[in-house]
Amino acid sequence: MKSFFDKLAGSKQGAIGFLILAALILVVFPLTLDAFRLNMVGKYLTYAFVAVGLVLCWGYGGILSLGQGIFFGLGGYCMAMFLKLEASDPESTRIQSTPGIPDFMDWNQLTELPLFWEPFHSFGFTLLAVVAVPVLLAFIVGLAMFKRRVGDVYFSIVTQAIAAILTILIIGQQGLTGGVNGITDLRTLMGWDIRSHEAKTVLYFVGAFLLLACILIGRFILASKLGRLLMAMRDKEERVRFSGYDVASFKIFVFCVAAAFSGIGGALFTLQVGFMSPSFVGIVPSIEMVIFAAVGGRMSLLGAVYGALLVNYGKTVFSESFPELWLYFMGGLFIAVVMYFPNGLAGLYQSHGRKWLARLGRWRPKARRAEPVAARPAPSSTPEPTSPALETTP
Amino acid sequence: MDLKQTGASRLLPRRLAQGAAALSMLAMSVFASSAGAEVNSTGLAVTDTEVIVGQLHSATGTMAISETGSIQAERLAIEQINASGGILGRQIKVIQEDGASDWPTFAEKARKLLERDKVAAVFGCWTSASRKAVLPIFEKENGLLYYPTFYEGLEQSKNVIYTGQEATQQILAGLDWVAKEKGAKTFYLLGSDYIWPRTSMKIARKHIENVLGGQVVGEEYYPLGNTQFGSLTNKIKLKKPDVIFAAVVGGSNVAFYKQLKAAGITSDKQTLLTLSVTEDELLGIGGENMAGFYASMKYFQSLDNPNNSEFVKAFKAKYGNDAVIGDVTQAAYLGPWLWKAAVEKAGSFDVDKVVAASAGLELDTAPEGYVKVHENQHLWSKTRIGQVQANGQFAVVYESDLIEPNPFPKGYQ
Amino acid sequence: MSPTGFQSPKPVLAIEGLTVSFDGFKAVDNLNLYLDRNEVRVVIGPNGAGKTTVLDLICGKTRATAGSIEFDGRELTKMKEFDIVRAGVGRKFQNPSIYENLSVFENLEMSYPAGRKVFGALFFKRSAEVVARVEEVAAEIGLADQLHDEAGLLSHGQKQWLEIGMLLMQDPALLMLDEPVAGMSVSERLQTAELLKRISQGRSVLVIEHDMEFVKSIAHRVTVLHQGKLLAEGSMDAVQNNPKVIEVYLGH
Amino acid sequence: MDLSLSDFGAIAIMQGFNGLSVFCVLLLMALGLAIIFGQMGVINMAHGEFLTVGAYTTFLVSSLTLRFLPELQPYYFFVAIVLSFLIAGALGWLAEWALISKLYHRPLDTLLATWGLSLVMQQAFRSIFGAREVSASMPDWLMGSWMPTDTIDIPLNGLFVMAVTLLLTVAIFVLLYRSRWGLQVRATVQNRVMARSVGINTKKVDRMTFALGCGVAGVAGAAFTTIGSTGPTSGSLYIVDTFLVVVFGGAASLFGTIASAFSIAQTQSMAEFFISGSMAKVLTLSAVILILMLRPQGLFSLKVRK
Repeated sequence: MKSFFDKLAGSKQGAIGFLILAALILVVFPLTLDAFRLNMVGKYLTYAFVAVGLVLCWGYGGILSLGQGIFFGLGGYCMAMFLKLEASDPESTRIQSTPGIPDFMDWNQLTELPLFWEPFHSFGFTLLAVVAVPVLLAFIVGLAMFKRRVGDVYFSIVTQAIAAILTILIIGQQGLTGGVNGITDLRTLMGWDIRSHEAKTVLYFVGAFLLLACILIGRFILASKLGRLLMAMRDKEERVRFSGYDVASFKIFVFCVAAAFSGIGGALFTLQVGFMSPSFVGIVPSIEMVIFAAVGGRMSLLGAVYGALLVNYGKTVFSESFPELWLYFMGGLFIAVVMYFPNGLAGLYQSHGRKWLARLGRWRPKARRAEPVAARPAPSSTPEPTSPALETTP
Repeated sequence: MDLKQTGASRLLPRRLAQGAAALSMLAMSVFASSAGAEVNSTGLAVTDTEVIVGQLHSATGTMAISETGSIQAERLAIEQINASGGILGRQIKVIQEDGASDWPTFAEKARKLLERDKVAAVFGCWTSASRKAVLPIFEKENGLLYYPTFYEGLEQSKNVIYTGQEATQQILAGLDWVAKEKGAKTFYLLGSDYIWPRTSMKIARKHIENVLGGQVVGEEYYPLGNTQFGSLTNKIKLKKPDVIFAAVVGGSNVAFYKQLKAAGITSDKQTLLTLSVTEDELLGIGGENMAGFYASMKYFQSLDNPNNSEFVKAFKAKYGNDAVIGDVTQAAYLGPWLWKAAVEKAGSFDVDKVVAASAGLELDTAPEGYVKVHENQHLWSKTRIGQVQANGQFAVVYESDLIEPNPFPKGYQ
Repeated sequence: MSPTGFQSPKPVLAIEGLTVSFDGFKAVDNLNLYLDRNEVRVVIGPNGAGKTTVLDLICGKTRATAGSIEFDGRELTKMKEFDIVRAGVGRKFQNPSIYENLSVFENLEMSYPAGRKVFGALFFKRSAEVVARVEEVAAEIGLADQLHDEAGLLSHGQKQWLEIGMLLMQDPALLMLDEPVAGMSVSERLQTAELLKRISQGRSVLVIEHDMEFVKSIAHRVTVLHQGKLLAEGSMDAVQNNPKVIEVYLGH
Repeated sequence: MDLSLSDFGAIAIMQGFNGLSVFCVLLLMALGLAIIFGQMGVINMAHGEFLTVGAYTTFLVSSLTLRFLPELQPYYFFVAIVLSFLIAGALGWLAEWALISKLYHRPLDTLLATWGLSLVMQQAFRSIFGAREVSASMPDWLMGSWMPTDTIDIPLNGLFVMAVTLLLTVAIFVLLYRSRWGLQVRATVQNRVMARSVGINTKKVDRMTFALGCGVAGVAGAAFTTIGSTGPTSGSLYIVDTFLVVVFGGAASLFGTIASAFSIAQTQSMAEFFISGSMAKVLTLSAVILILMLRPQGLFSLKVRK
């Protein structure tokens, strides 16, 4: 068991990084932020799930999905369907021509609940679906694409197109999905009012714990042989294949994990915000989620969380104070990160922050032999000095 | 509004804590200031000299195209109210928030305006999706939203005053008019693929089939942002409808009318009635590209009455001679005035009292003419048919009687 | 050891009628080639003769247009790459293909034939058995002292050996090496030759090489390819004196 | 329905023309991208914004002509097309110099950086031209339709877009396959190191290729003002379709791009005629993705020996 925990915690430095993040989101934020801001941070953390997934599949696996919004949205829709059914009991929908079905179905002349909505009466099924539906789609897409060896850039574009298709479908089938408005006016979760401040705070903690759990799962994966294989594949795919590995199955796996994380994030988002709409499934949010991971550091699970928090915080501040400048800022940030800080915040911390801290004498990171983690941009194959990522995986 | 908490400066927890403490004290000191309990018993941001309201539109993103006019009109109304002495002796101060064309951002900003800023009223939203996103928050926090856009109906919240038309007001009068004036029997229904066009077309179909005894020969929806309408023009030529009834929006609008014209479907051969082209959209489409077609709206910039000429003059004085005013812009302009009238009637800023005072409220200074607030919080209004002129304006060719708003129309659902 | 003394009744690798064409150009044309158990065979030929393509075809990187490749009784032309590896075919690429930013230990461990499936890899444990095997191979390829260095820091020759070591981890029945001594110094070539002699015990080896001295020192038999066709086959001496071969190499 | 056989024939002809016209639109959008992606392997997510640059240039030229030289209004469009090409090309040149040239060895990163660029450009359009859509006034000879018979209307703007597409495609073919510069481009694509060693300035070739691709996008944008909208986000409407056309065609082949634009256009145009617009779009995109899964290299790609 010891080695299992070692894998989760990583090095001493990795453990400290993790504890700092845990302290920040579990203690510092709840103590210092009022309910309104805490709820906002809670929303940002749901995006962090996607960013953590992207670190796994993009940073380490070299698979850049521009359609993570698909999985975020699917997870969110699964949760929203459950909540909507609960909000649509015959009593509160008695003015409809068919009471007991969601309001938008009634407007679209549906007179009974569509079959695929039925299982979402069950909370257990919903929880399962939040993970299973995104994973299933990721599995199908991954199977089709990776087995056929669709190249990285092609994969990005195809995921983008799938996001576009799904958006059009959701909007077009408004009787089944709520259309462009999405599924709105969600009130209670098994009788518990999710709109109150107390509920939001509880949900915040649920989200925070799940996020930390996802980070630990991510670490476990990266610390295993599978993690090393991912990096090996990213740089020398042929070698891995001719060492007897079915490369596609590993890519599918990590893509599915990223999808599962996104789905969980989406479900929490629905709970936090109180609705789900097709605007999260589309191309723009999907790419924004890549920004979060890029800013935080594509090779750093912890960095992804900071990236999601910082970019969204920046978005809020900028759009409150200088709405005109927001897109310049976002675009500029994207360009700057990609061009000058390809390892994002985590890379900056590695090159500057750590030295600075060491000089302060707070702690001296111990040099470890044979660091298997390389923090460097994915597709480059030229050898260059490498440095371990923020949390220094295994 | 300057908040010192940061999402991630994890090295500085102590300063964070101080910042938050300072903030909560600040918040208390702001709202502890006394305003007479009779005008404000629910802790709104009202002092003896000032009342704070919120404005929540998209200043950025894809919807900024449409929402700019509403932002301008609401500002103008508020300035005019302030210049004339404010409301109950208080000047209106505006906190403007940007929904950034993103529905969760709308929800987040709505919560901020209501929870933190305690605004007395919010003028905002444009799309139904953004309204649906903020609605639960307004209901929970008991806020008050003035919503300017003509929309699909099927909603009636005690926390919203709908200053635009609901679907039946806009549609039925228009259809009656084409049926009578143009003897139309066959209709081709068409729209962008989302809830407003679909709901509108459903109402239209029922009216055409059940009331007018006409026939719907085609019904089509295209994805938002679609720019290819060649197949559609051919289908229209195939079906030869008496009337094309259109609710295409956004960038698709421009492509649609340009391609219609290029395909030879012009007003000398074809009647077209649209629900979704105002003077704003005409700027992008170009008046010459749809000259002679008709739009069904409650307001056109060219309306000839003293209220309107004064409004147009003031609007152009503030925003330049090239500024145009569409239906929604005018409806947005009504928001602050309706609110002022209701507050003064109630003698209080309390949302419940303002809402109660709103029902039955009449406004005869509206640019569109006389309006009256119904118990269902929509407005009684007239519907006009305007014919597109090459210069980007409409010539009003018909004006209905005052129409009762009916957001849940029986027989049309 | 008697290079030619052992004659297996059945060849371990039997290539028959193998053809591959790229847009009409036949890179390998109706090739027959038989490799015996425990044999070291070197394939030579001028540039563009189709040598590397033959290895690509055997390991599944390129798919044959026609013909068959039978290995140990199994037809390889329809098998997936990783199944071919698992069946016992190991292949070294022309340029050293190792994981630069993993350690030598991890490079070798990566090829250990366990934990090859997704969940196997996820729960793979570095057991004493694995460590022992890695150390054994590292000693064999002369990298025992560099076990914990980052592989990218090795010299070119050491990288070549490391890749051979990675193949040895799989204990393949057929080892295919594409120009294993390219870019090596003279002493490294000698060491490589020794290494090949040691590791060819109990397995067949198929080598592509240009360096005739090196070929001489390791080959049991030599196959000469020219324009995708078999030109000559036999002992090094016989091939070197074959007039057709001389013409191809010296002629034109 | 009273529909004569000749009516039906007319519809069939017009529908056929519509398919061609959609094909030209797709091809025009995709040409610039095909040059950049096919020849350089760069994913330019800001491609749509370069289209928009062309559209706004046309709008500016049209407004200026109307104000200062109204009598030349019927002819301004030619000036607008040339200017669009130059301005979009110059911006592309700048973008290559400042961004792309630093990222050649990281293709996925160019994708992200150009996405950032597209955000900046969109906001710049908004700051300069306002959030509302604008409309360039069209010369009369561009609007309306040509009627070879009583029942057939062939849209003039469609014909115009076709003509522009044809000219541009031919020009690009000549440039790439018949000019010395084209030879340098192709040499650089095939073997950068070798090209450099025989004295080709590959940096310059890259920069000119990118600028050319953006310039072509600008021309497309100018042509699209006749059939579509001009607003800050107009260009982004085209981006997914454009990428699919290029990818579907097989990145390295201009001929593939043409074939792919043709098949996607015909599928979509046919589907739209028989089912609703939304579902036609879903159907077309899904078909493209399915085929891409079966043929990941796209429709046309050379089988090469590696």
